[in-house]
Amino acid sequence: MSTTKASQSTTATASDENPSVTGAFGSCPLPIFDHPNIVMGHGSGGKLSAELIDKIFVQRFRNPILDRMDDQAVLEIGGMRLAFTTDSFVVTPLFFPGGDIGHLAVNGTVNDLAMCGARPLYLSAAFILEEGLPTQDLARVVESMRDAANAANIQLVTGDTKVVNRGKGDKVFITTTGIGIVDRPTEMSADRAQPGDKVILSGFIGDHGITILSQREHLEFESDLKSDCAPLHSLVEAMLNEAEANGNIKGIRCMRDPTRGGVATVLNEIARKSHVGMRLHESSIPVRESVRGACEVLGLDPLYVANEGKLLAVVAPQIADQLIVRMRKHPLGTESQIIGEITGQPRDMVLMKTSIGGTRVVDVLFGEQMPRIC
Amino acid sequence: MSTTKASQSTTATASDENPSVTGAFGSCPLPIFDHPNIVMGHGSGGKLSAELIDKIFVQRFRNPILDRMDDQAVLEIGGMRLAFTTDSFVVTPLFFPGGDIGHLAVNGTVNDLAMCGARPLYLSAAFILEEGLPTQDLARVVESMRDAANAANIQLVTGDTKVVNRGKGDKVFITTTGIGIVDRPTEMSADRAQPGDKVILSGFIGDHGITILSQREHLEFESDLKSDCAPLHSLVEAMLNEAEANGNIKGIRCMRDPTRGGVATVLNEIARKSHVGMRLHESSIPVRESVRGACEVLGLDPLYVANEGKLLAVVAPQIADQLIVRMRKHPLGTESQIIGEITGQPRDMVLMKTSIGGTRVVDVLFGEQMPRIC
Amino acid sequence: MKFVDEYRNGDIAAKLVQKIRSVQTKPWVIMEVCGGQTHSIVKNGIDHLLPAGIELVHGPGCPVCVTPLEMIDRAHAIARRPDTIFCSFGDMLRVPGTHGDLFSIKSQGGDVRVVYSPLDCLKIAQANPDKQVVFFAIGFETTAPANAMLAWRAKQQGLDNISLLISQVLVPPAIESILGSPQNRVQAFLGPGHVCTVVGYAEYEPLSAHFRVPIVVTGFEPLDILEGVLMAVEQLETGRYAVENQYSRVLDRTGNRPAQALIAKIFEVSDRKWRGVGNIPQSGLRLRDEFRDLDAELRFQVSDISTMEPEQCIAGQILQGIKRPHDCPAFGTTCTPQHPLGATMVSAEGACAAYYAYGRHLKDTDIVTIGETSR
Amino acid sequence: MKFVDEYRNGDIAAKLVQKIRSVQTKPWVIMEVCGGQTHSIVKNGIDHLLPAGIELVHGPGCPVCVTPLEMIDRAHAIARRPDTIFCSFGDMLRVPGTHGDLFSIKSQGGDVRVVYSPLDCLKIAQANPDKQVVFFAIGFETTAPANAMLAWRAKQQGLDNISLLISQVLVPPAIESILGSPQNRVQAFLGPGHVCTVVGYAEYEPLSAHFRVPIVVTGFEPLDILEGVLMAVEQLETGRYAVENQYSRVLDRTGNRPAQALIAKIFEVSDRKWRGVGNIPQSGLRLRDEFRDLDAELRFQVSDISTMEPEQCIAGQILQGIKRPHDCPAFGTTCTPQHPLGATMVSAEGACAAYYAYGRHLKDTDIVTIGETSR
Amino acid sequence: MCLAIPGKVIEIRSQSGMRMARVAFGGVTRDACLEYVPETRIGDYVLVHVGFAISRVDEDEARRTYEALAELGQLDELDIPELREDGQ
Amino acid sequence: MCLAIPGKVIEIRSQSGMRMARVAFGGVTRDACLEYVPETRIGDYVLVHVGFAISRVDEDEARRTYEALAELGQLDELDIPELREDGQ
Ligand code: SF4
Ligand code: SF4
Ligand SMILES: [Mg+2]
Ligand SMILES: [Mg+2]
Ligand SMILES: [Mg+2]
Ligand SMILES: [Mg+2]
Ligand SMILES: [Mg+2]
Ligand SMILES: [Mg+2]
Ligand SMILES: [Mg+2]
Ligand SMILES: [Mg+2]
Ligand SMILES: [Mg+2]
Ligand SMILES: [Mg+2]
Repeated sequence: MSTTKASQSTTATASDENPSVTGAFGSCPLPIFDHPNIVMGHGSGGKLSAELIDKIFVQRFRNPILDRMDDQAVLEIGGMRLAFTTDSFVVTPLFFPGGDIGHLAVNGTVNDLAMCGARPLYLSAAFILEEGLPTQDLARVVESMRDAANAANIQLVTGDTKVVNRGKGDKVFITTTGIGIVDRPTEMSADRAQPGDKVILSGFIGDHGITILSQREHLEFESDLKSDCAPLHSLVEAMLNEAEANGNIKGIRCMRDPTRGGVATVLNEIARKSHVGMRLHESSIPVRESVRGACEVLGLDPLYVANEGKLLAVVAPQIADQLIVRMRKHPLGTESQIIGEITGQPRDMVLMKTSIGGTRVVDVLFGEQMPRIC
Repeated sequence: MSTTKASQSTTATASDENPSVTGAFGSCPLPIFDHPNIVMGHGSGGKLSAELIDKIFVQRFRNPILDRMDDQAVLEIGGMRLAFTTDSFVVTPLFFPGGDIGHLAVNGTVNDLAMCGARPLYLSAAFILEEGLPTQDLARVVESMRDAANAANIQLVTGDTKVVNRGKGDKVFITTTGIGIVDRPTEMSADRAQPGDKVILSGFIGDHGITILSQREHLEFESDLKSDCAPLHSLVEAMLNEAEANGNIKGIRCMRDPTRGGVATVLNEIARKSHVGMRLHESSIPVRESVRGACEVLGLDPLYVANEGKLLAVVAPQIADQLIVRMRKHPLGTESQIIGEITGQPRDMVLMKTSIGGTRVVDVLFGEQMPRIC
Repeated sequence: MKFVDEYRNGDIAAKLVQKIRSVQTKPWVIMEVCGGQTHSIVKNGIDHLLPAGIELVHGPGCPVCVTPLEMIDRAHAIARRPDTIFCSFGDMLRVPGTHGDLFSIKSQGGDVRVVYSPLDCLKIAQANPDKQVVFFAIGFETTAPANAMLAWRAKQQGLDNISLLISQVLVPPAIESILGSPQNRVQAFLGPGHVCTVVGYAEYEPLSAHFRVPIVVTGFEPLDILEGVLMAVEQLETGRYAVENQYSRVLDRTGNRPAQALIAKIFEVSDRKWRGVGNIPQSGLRLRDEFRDLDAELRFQVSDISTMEPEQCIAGQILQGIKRPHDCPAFGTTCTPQHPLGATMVSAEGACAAYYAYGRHLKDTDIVTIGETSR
Repeated sequence: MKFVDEYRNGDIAAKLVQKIRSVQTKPWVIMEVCGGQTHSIVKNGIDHLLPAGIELVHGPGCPVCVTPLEMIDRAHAIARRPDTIFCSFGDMLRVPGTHGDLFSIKSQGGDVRVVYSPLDCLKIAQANPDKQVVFFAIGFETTAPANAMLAWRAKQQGLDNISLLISQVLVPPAIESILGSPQNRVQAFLGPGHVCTVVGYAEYEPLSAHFRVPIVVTGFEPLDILEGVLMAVEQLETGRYAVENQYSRVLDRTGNRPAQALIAKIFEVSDRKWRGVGNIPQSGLRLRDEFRDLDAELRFQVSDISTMEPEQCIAGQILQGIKRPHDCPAFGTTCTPQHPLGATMVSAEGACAAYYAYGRHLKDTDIVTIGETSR
Repeated sequence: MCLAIPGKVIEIRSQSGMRMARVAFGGVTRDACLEYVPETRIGDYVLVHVGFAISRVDEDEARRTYEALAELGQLDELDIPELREDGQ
Repeated sequence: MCLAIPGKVIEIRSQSGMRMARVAFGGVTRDACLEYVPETRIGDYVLVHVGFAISRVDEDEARRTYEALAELGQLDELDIPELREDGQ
């Protein structure tokens, strides 16, 4: 039994030799601290997260699979390639327009399996319930998980339930873990982007993050926005079929779902792992009017806002256009766009041509985006 | 690809046609309610847990693997039998004599893999951190996980980290999920116990639960007690070797680690799933003086107290004595005992011959054991 | 454990059973008064060891069972208050009131805490000066010294954020009520060893004499109970009736004087309602006037508690050993441990709950027979 | 979005750049005063579009950068109080004080809340009558009406659990200080459009006249900024100096009278210290005597705050456009965005932080060149 | 300093003595205080900073100045701006 | 009612004016209040209920009565108790 490739769900690894670029457009004040305590930013998907994961986890567990740091591990067991991924879901509120925590917990794991080209097979779910949670809410969440699992054709086969004292949890936390099988000769990995490759985005960005934000009571936004939460496995399948039909399945270099940390964070990860540059075109990135409106008012950048039903792919230029055509026929890919390309220089960085023709650096944030006055 | 057997981590399924026996020796007042909210008892491993799992989860996910309700699913993928199990760990305090939450999180999952005869291979870990957690505490927990993973020869290959606001979590919650391979012709399952089989217990009971309890400030117990937290895979391996050497690997009917809910809960599960009776001998069940002392003072029954490094096995009578000999040579099995036997009647129940020669029913509790005055 | 293990010796138990068998010539109904004894009997399977002619009936000595539903509802109303930390022995948490139990109140945000000792409330009150700390002071005479000490120390330390919700009951009036009933079946009592540790057993002597009934003050370990039964049977068989002390290593006729003194200083005897039985005159304790400001009932005016026990429930007669659970039409149908209607189904030591556990299975098979013969 | 999208038109931007290029004959140093303009410039890459001879220097208009370290430490001391809910705009949470930032204080149990509007504090104070709600009222003239309204409403509604920790600064004295320096390099200003929306631009006229410097009050969208630069260059090239209004759709010479009225009712002009620059006379606002009881500085006596900016830091000169980050020996070595030593490294709009982002990479490759030519 | 965004007033009401508006920004709406722009009517655009309308956008002036800008955009189609060669 | 367990007094001290003991039960120790058994010395066994010692165990009496019981145990080795035939 050997191990080919694998990785851990995280965003970027900021190593000490490679001090990061300060986001030219980030939250206003951005210093990092060597925090003696966990702060919210450690869960943001940004540099603080990466630093924590690197210093606390990766340095202690060092092994070739974990070191790959993808959103899923790909294990070779008995000649089969199995994908294995885990995520905890802690969203507030539990129910939001377009979905709920159960939906999210199934689709998030389905998507992490899909992103390495795996067919989702089996799911486990571990629940941490806060004393006082209305049982009916739990039932709704579980029904939603069932529907999501059925839709993604994944089977929930094992689980666990713990209860914590009131005030020691937050209604429901769900950890889902998925197993899938990689049964095509794909070679998808964040270190395979090459100069000349195209960057594909499957649709509007920021819907999930802004939907959640607008549900927080003190912000009091109203909109018809919905989370984009959806299972991407069939869109991925369509893409793999198209690439295969073009005799170039290896032309799909890598895929990622830009969840926590958003498009900017994921693309920076790919740039660094592949040791290439990337140039995006702001005007080709689809953002809904409501997401833009909320972002303008709060001073947020949609490039850093979470999505739960979008994928980014780096693909060979020869198949990019065919993939776009195919993706647009899929209900989850109707707004697919080529949003940029891989460049040779400057390595490890993402630049963006702005709508007015300027250029800026698109870096990873340190922590969470905060509403700004300035 | 097909699916042979699997199950979900839980304790007992109390169905409506089969109203449960009131624990003859349980907490004093024992009514169940159709709780509109989650109460602590839903996480106790007792009847409330079983009811919740049945009503909320199993009834919604109905599938042949999940319906087995073991502590792990066994999946047949491409001709291989893989074990798959998940558990969330929420212990307070994080650090306790004999271990910590990290130790527990790795060994708990290693043990659930081992209990179906699987060799542990890969592990995922998902962390939910509460804002304010000292980073050093997290580092200690992670180091402990590394050591436990190394000791159990399991590789951590993927993970996730989320941070929740202060007051919305409890320092650290860890969900581990394990994959193992069942590469011997074992047939272990809780429904395979047969009249005449022997019940084996690998050592002293209640150490873990009482250690944790004695750390709770308002109880203020002192003792030299330590959690028994340990990985059982090598003890299981020794047992399988012994059974194989006796040409009777199928003589090991099933194994369980009596964690939450204790020995009583696990044995009731086996009795019900196998539709057999069981008779225990109180005098053969090893309980340390300190565990007994604490239980006497608080009015608790060690049969319901959690263990984290013990196993129960139901085995064919032909190999029981050889297994005991072999187990006693293993450092984690030196106190192994035959504690009872499977009977034909009364079905679905566990009886116990008490030390003074009486007989009592050993039922599943409704919720948590509470300190009693009476 | 010294003074524990010796009294769980199976060989001696067997001899005691044999002795009982050899002494007994006709059937006898003996009530163990105390729920702790019931517990020990069930836990050790003692009832299955005794000769068939010895019928042990469970007495009213379970403070959880006899606490009136109104008092439980009152406790729950106080526990729901946002400014309150409600402290209780673990036993009471699962007892249902009209609207759920303390566990559900906790799950809905009530600050409900399990304490091991009433003294723990002092620390809680000191640490939470902005909260009202209320202790649910239930119990028989055994627990009275502990509850009295809490009141005394709270007063002495000037902790004005402590109060006690009191449901203290006394055993002798309950025994008198049982024996005074025309339907009484009980022929002898195992007296409550830990109650008598505190109060002694002198006050049981007039009861024994007046009702011509043997009372053997008995301990809680299996050998204690078997010896208590033996002593009771010996009196019954010889036509004697006296108060005898099986539990002499722990108690004497006078009991614990310092404890009695503090109880008398804090409490005075009063009428009390017993769940399932109704009011029994002079059967409980209440705070004396000097300590009434510690009375949670007065401090928190909980209005409009009216509860109704279901009509068909015969728990009162069961608690007095007059009827048996099978005689109740609700037993096992509308009344189960999951959904108890009355006092004796509420607690595991309650007779209805205990019978339910066995009764169901006895339809098919006799647990005891099988437990023994399939060896 | 109307009034937003039009001003992000790439074609028009290209024409504006072309126009600037055609007008410009020599190099000019222009300071955009406001951090919001800096933000827009960086976000849209405007600096990379301009002809090489137009040097944009970042002004002092970032309230986060210029809030003195003592004030930040004072804020942190108050936020650590257990009885306090500390409310702040999101920008301030990550600004380090001597011992960590508001995020770490929150992680250690401080009740720190991000508000979108000062008015949110009213609701928080009403919902938490037993807590002190403190608002960190930072900002320039633009934010003053909002902060003033909070004070006014708190007083009117009798909410005595609200107070404001005030760090309000004014732009003209800062411009005066920049222009008054013998080392001044700035030849023209893009005036702060949103500040002038509130106060108008009449008070900029004497400055322009006295220092003979063009001031173009400018908006924040890319086309606004490019047009503002064009208008400034046109003045510079023709030797004119006047206050001009590029942002006429939003503001006029007089500004917002009702806002000015409430500001004057609540606040009075006072000296203020600017981080990195030091004290500037009459450069800030403080509460008038009638509202001093709302002053968190007085309500919470925070003792013994003494902070020291590192000696080598030249942030003051950088904020005034006199020196550039490369001139600082700490730049990129002991001072980085992860561990900022001074004001201009604290915020993303600070000049040191912005230069750090680019400077590192410019050693190897020119981002702009590559960004453009590898198309 | 001073992030402020124009939005369209779609509803006006009085709330505990303050004049408040519902303002639409792209596809989302949020409340803003109208006390500083008392002349505002439904349909107007206001510039909002930290929950306060601080100015009413003058639509005529906006049209006038934007048209001037747009004209600039139509002139000189041939003259594509050259690229800078360095980042100074 | 009335769970009470004998334990051995291993330490006695005064704590905020109350006489308190550390009591060993099997392998664990816990505090108990000694106010009601003032005569207690280290080494004594006390019966503890809800954190209070309510009695000192009389070791002589215990030995005497236990010996009587134990003697019973040695008599009559032959006579193994018969099993009941029903659960009544
Ligand atoms: S079975 Fe229920 S209703 Fe009947 S007497 Fe017992 S407690 Fe009352
Ligand atoms: S680099 Fe740091 S130390 Fe140097 S001027 Fe800038 S902020 Fe000050
Ligand atoms: Mg993840
Ligand atoms: Mg993952
Ligand atoms: Mg993921
Ligand atoms: Mg992912
Ligand atoms: Mg800014
Ligand atoms: Mg489990
Ligand atoms: Mg498991
Ligand atoms: Mg387990
Ligand atoms: Mg298990
Ligand atoms: Mg009891």
